[in-house]
Amino acid sequence: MSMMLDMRGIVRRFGHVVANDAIDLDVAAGEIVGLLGENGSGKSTLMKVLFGMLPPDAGTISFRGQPLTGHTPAAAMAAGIAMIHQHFMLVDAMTVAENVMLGWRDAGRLLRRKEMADRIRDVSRRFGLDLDPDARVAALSLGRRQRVEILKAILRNAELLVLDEPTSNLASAEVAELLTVLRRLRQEGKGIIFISHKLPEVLEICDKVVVLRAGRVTGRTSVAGASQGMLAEMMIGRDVTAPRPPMVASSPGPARLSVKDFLAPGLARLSFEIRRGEIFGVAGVDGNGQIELVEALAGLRPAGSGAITIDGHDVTRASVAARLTRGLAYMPADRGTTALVKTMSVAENLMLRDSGRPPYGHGLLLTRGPANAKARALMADYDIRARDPSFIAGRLSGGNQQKIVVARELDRRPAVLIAHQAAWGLDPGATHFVLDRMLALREAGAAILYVSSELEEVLAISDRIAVMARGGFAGIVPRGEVDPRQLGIWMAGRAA
Amino acid sequence: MSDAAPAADQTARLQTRRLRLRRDGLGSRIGVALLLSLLCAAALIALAGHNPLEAFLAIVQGAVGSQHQIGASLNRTTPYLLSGAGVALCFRAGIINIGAEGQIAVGGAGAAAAALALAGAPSLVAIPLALVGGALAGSLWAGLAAAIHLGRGVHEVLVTLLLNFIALLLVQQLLAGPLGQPGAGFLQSSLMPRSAWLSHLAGFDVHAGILIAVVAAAALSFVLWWTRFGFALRVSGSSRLAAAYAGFSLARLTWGAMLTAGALAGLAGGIEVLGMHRRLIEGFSLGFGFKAVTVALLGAMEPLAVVPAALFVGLLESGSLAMQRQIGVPTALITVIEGLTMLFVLAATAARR
Amino acid sequence: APPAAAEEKAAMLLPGSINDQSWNALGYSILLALKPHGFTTAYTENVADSDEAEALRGYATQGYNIVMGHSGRFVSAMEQVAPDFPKTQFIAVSGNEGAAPNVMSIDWNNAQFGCQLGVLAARMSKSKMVAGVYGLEGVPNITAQAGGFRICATKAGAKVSILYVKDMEDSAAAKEAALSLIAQGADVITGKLNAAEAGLVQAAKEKHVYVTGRGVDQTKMAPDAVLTNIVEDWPAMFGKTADEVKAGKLFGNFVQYGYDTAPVTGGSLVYDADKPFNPVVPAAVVKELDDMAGQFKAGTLKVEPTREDARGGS
Amino acid sequence: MIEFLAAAIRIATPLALAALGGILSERAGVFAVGLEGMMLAGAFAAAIGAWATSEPIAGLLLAPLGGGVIGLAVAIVAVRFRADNMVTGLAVNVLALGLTSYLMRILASGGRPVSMRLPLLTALPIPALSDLPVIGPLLFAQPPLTYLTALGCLLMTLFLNRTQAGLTLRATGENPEAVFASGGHPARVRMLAVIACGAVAGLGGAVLTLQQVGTFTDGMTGGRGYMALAALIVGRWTPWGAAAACLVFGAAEAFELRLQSFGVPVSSYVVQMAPYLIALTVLAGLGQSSKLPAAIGQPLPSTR
Ligand SMILES: Nc1ncnc2c1ncn2[C@@H]1O[C@H](COP(=O)(O)OP(=O)(O)OP(=O)(O)O)[C@@H](O)[C@H]1O
Ligand SMILES: Nc1ncnc2c1ncn2[C@@H]1O[C@H](COP(=O)(O)OP(=O)(O)OP(=O)(O)O)[C@@H](O)[C@H]1O
Ligand SMILES: [Mg+2]
Ligand SMILES: [Mg+2]
Repeated sequence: MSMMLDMRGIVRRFGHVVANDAIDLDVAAGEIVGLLGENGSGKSTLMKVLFGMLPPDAGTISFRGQPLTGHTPAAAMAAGIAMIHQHFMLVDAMTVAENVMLGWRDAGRLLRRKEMADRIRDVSRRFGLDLDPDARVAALSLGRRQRVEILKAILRNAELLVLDEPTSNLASAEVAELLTVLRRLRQEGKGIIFISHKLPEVLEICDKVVVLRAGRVTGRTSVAGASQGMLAEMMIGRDVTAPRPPMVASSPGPARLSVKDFLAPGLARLSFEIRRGEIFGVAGVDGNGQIELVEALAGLRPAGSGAITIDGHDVTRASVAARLTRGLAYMPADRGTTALVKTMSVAENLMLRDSGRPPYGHGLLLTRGPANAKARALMADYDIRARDPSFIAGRLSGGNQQKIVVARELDRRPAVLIAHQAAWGLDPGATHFVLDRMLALREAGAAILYVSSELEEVLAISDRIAVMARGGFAGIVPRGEVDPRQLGIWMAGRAA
Repeated sequence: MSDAAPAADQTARLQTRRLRLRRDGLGSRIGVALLLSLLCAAALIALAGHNPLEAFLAIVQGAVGSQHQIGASLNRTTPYLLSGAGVALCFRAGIINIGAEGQIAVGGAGAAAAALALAGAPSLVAIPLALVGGALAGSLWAGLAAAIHLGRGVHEVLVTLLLNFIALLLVQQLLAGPLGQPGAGFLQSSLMPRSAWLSHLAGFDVHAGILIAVVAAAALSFVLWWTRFGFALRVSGSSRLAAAYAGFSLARLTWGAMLTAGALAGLAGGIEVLGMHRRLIEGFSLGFGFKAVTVALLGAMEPLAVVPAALFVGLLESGSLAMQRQIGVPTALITVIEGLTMLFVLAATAARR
Repeated sequence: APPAAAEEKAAMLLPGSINDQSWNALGYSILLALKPHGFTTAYTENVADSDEAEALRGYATQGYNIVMGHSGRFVSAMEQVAPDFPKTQFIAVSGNEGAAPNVMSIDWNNAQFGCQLGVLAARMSKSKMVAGVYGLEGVPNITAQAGGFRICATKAGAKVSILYVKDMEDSAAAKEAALSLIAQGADVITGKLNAAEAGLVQAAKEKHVYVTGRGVDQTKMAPDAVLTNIVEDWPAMFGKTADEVKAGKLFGNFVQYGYDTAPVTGGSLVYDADKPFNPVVPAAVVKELDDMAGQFKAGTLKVEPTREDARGGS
Repeated sequence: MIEFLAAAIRIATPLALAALGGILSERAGVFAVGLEGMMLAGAFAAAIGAWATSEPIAGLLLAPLGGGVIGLAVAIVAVRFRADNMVTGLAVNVLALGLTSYLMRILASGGRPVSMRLPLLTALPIPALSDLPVIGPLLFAQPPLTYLTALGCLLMTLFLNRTQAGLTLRATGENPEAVFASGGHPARVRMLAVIACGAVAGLGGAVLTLQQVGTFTDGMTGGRGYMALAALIVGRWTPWGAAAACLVFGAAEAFELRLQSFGVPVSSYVVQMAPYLIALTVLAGLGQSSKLPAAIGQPLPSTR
């Protein structure tokens, strides 16, 4: 059978990291190939090489019989490859039609706006995408935005479609719709590469699966007859599944964090309490108000109405600094520009939110000697692997960067901790470490709000679980009463 | 804890900082940038039909050729150092303050007004109060910019820029009106009372301003590296989100940086008035403000490094006057060198960011 | 330094560029005019205000006998530097104060010439509305010329409007100012600007009204529009002083030339090389202006303008 | 009144041309602080061209070149080397001021100063239209660069909204990654946009030398580039909006001149503050510049 895509021996290094180590990948017309692998196993890199965004260090690509070498995204697109990136490549300030026309030869040098709008409407109807060409992208939901990307690919007559984690941001209803569209495209004879961490949907949609581990192909199988367990083993290899930390039922203490009738932009009215020694997990699809909630609690967004109290003290309108003094710790999801200052040293990042307190500072002055000593101690305690406290934080690996945040926020012995995607991008060992620390903090009597889009993680350490949808809690259940199907329904409770 | 540990920490820190400087080659890259701009300048000098070497020699002699020339160069350095250090502080905090020009002008007016009002007071009273008057006026002008920027969300570059134009007119108005010397041949105030003259240092024709400026730069460097305020400024300059997360009030930081920079620029204006002209005179501040930006950049936005940067510009300019006097190369060349230096340094320092 | 063998040297500091085709170009010509008096010359242009003292000192140190600054603004710096160089004569061009023993200011009587222009403008105006464009309100020589213009034009029966522009070098802005005055009905424009003077001439040329300029070059720009130019005779004013300095004298005073100090009057009205006025100026008017010059010379006519006479507006 | 409007148009023309250039640069994501230097270089090149050939057309052809050279400097330093846009802009302004003055001196080469009396571009009344009452002389008897400015607004609007290139340019200012992913070259787009900005702003400078003054003097733009920058922000990065803002500024300046003639009881210095105060007030009134192109001033990610 002649292959539409034929990648042979692709090698791509980043410094010492070999992201792709002699990878072969074939895709036939009318075939959906699943690409699986742990974080950092090299999936996205391989696709960027295919799409001409990264030159490979070795290997060849042939597409529909033509070699593709030293190509650019423009050449890849001209050849008939379309890529839908994990982070959409859309211009928010522009309309759907403008996004479709961007960089598209058929739109004409002088834009044929009317004709394009008609074609968009037409294809949108044919594939059930339901898109208005004049809608501004900024106003669309994530699911809709993804459809814009798919629309672009269809309109450009792409023969091969690459989707990098297309479902991680979607509600289940939206996922179902996406899979329908993909089936339709398969029928029309397109080739599709589908990257996902979610095994059930891979089994549902793909014809065959290629599994990567540490830049190498560790398995290839046809989906017929494959099981989730088999795929998981190919992905994770000898590593057993992450051990679930033992949870002792907590003895509920008095409420430490209480939120009453709280209203802010992007949020529905919220009321909840977290008690002493309790972890309150918030699951849900990203973009349903999680960021609004945690930032409002942390004092980074203005509150609309309602009340937030910490240990009985009203902090609704308190500044970030005042909340800190009340014992509120916060681990933001945005490590790159919020939680860390990448150009500063490890020591300076450790004192980021405590520079006015000993041992970091005294009055108006910084006390650098004691601060460095403290930094050394924290580096040892939290296993932050850096040469010394003056090492630049941005040069550490992601896991070590996250440990700085964890060390800083936990060392303060907070009364209340808000953790948002605290284990995001961490390898299993580091994830384990962070979750352990959360549990230790819970033992010490803190109240913890644990927000994550990884349901497994939330289930693993929460005493109570809430599901966020459309800016509010779709439901709250105690740990013992969790019904996965119910959670799924709650999560999907968001308008498409 | 023993005393040795922090000391050891400190030397380690200094060492790594030095290492980092060497590894990033920041110093050598700025050096290359300077060299390139001098090469371009040499080409331009040759184009004008002069011998570049002779011209550069004249610059060097004019800058440091005699005790007097050294003094003159130092005097020239003073306003650049003061206002450049303030601008560097703002840049560190991510605030592009290009209002030094206006702040210097208003500061000069403030110092002159204070000194004239203090006629009869002894030097020990008159000089400090007049300088404080200059610093206050400069602060006020920078504060106005901060208020409009923070209050109405207008970009600070536009606010500080427009306020520069207004400040210059304001000073002219003052000179044509209340501060003007009746019957003078030009827009100028009366001569300051002698007690308000900034004295020259023994043996040199340099006034005490340079000392004030160096102390101010050192103080600013201390603030930047050893105080919480400086820490907050550095954080907000790297990431505004991180600064907000750290609990620093961005508005307060902006006020702090702008008022400090305004005070320093105002002080620079005051020193020019008390030390150089001994009166407020129309146009005395022209061009200082933009050069303060050059200086801040050349000094890699580090107040202590602004000292050599200001010295470089000061020497260059005082040397260039001599160059035109001796061999007739137009002084516009110096503006060219300054522009080129800024560009090359920008390219060199941004390349690896 | 060894005493230069009887070499006479004169230096000029210019606040702007010698290419401005106006004030600074004039300063440069003063310097050139000293050559025939036996001086070797040097100049520095674009001297920033903060560099004035330094530049003065530089030339004085190099042994220049005469160090000139081409603006009243130099007086202040000269007063500072002069005591250190008791053998050097410092001269501020168009200043209005001196300082004993060796700082002098030389200027010409702006009021007299302003007054003549006022009468000329009033006579040549059909609308009986005339206007002047100036810079730096409040500077004495500006006040003198603008005020003299208003006093005499008003006396001669015209309405006078005066505008100040922000920048005496910005010709586009000056032209716009002139156009606004013309739009209000003014049909003779005068002014005292530097590079921006060209803007006035340009405006008058385009709108077919009369204008007075600051140099014969401007006649060439618009021979029909220019009535006359005030040509400041700095070489004569300076030549006299230079000769005396060469003879060992020092001055610490303010000398103002005018019709009353003939034969050196400090300036004259010139249209081109051989005519004082544009041929369109009627003989009667020429005579009236000549008579005024005579009265100034005799001291029977005096104009002493105040800030109020030179105020902006009409 | 007509005269007043005519004055506003005259004052606005160089500003508007420069602002049009600035729109190209800012829409592509590079702050246009260098407009002042670009205008000045354009004015200089125009003067040289017209002076050397005695043909204003030659000046017209050289002006974009002069401005473009400054644009190229910004493009290299701010786009290629990813330096701070604002400071780069300030730096080229200094450079342009120095370089034009210096080159003028070299032309004079120490001897008699060059006396540049340039032939001016004259008004080209449009037949029929220019005979209309009131608006005829106001709008249809203008010199060529004024027509060019109006035409430029029209063309620029079409370019930005109706062409693939314009779409790509706008997208580069909003989300360069999206441009990259759709096969474009954001770095190239920004470089070209900034150079084009210089060329157009250079024509703005040429208005001063070729259409208004007929000579070149040092620093003759006198801050007009900065006013153009303010205007394009006030005009929300749209050609007609920026042109309207320039007219407002032009009117403010024309008003200032007339205010003086009325004889207000304050000195000319206070009256001269009016245009800047008006600009500041308008900016403050607009408040947060919410529609700033999303990626403006942000360097492109390095490919390394
Ligand atoms: N630009 C880069 N510079 C340095 N290292 C990189 C770069 N891009 C990727 N890597 C490294 O290459 C490896 C593979 O990354 P890649 O993004 O391909 O993983 P992935 O399989 O897509 O992971 P995920 O499931 O998290 O998306 C990782 O170790 C990553 O850190
Ligand atoms: N994954 C990516 N997504 C978006 N932008 C990227 C990505 N990778 C690189 N870029 C940036 O986008 C820009 C690409 O622009 P462009 O292709 O015009 O530049 P170039 O490749 O450096 O040069 P040339 O125009 O000569 O090909 C580069 O600055 C690059 O840093
Ligand atoms: Mg990936
Ligand atoms: Mg991924």
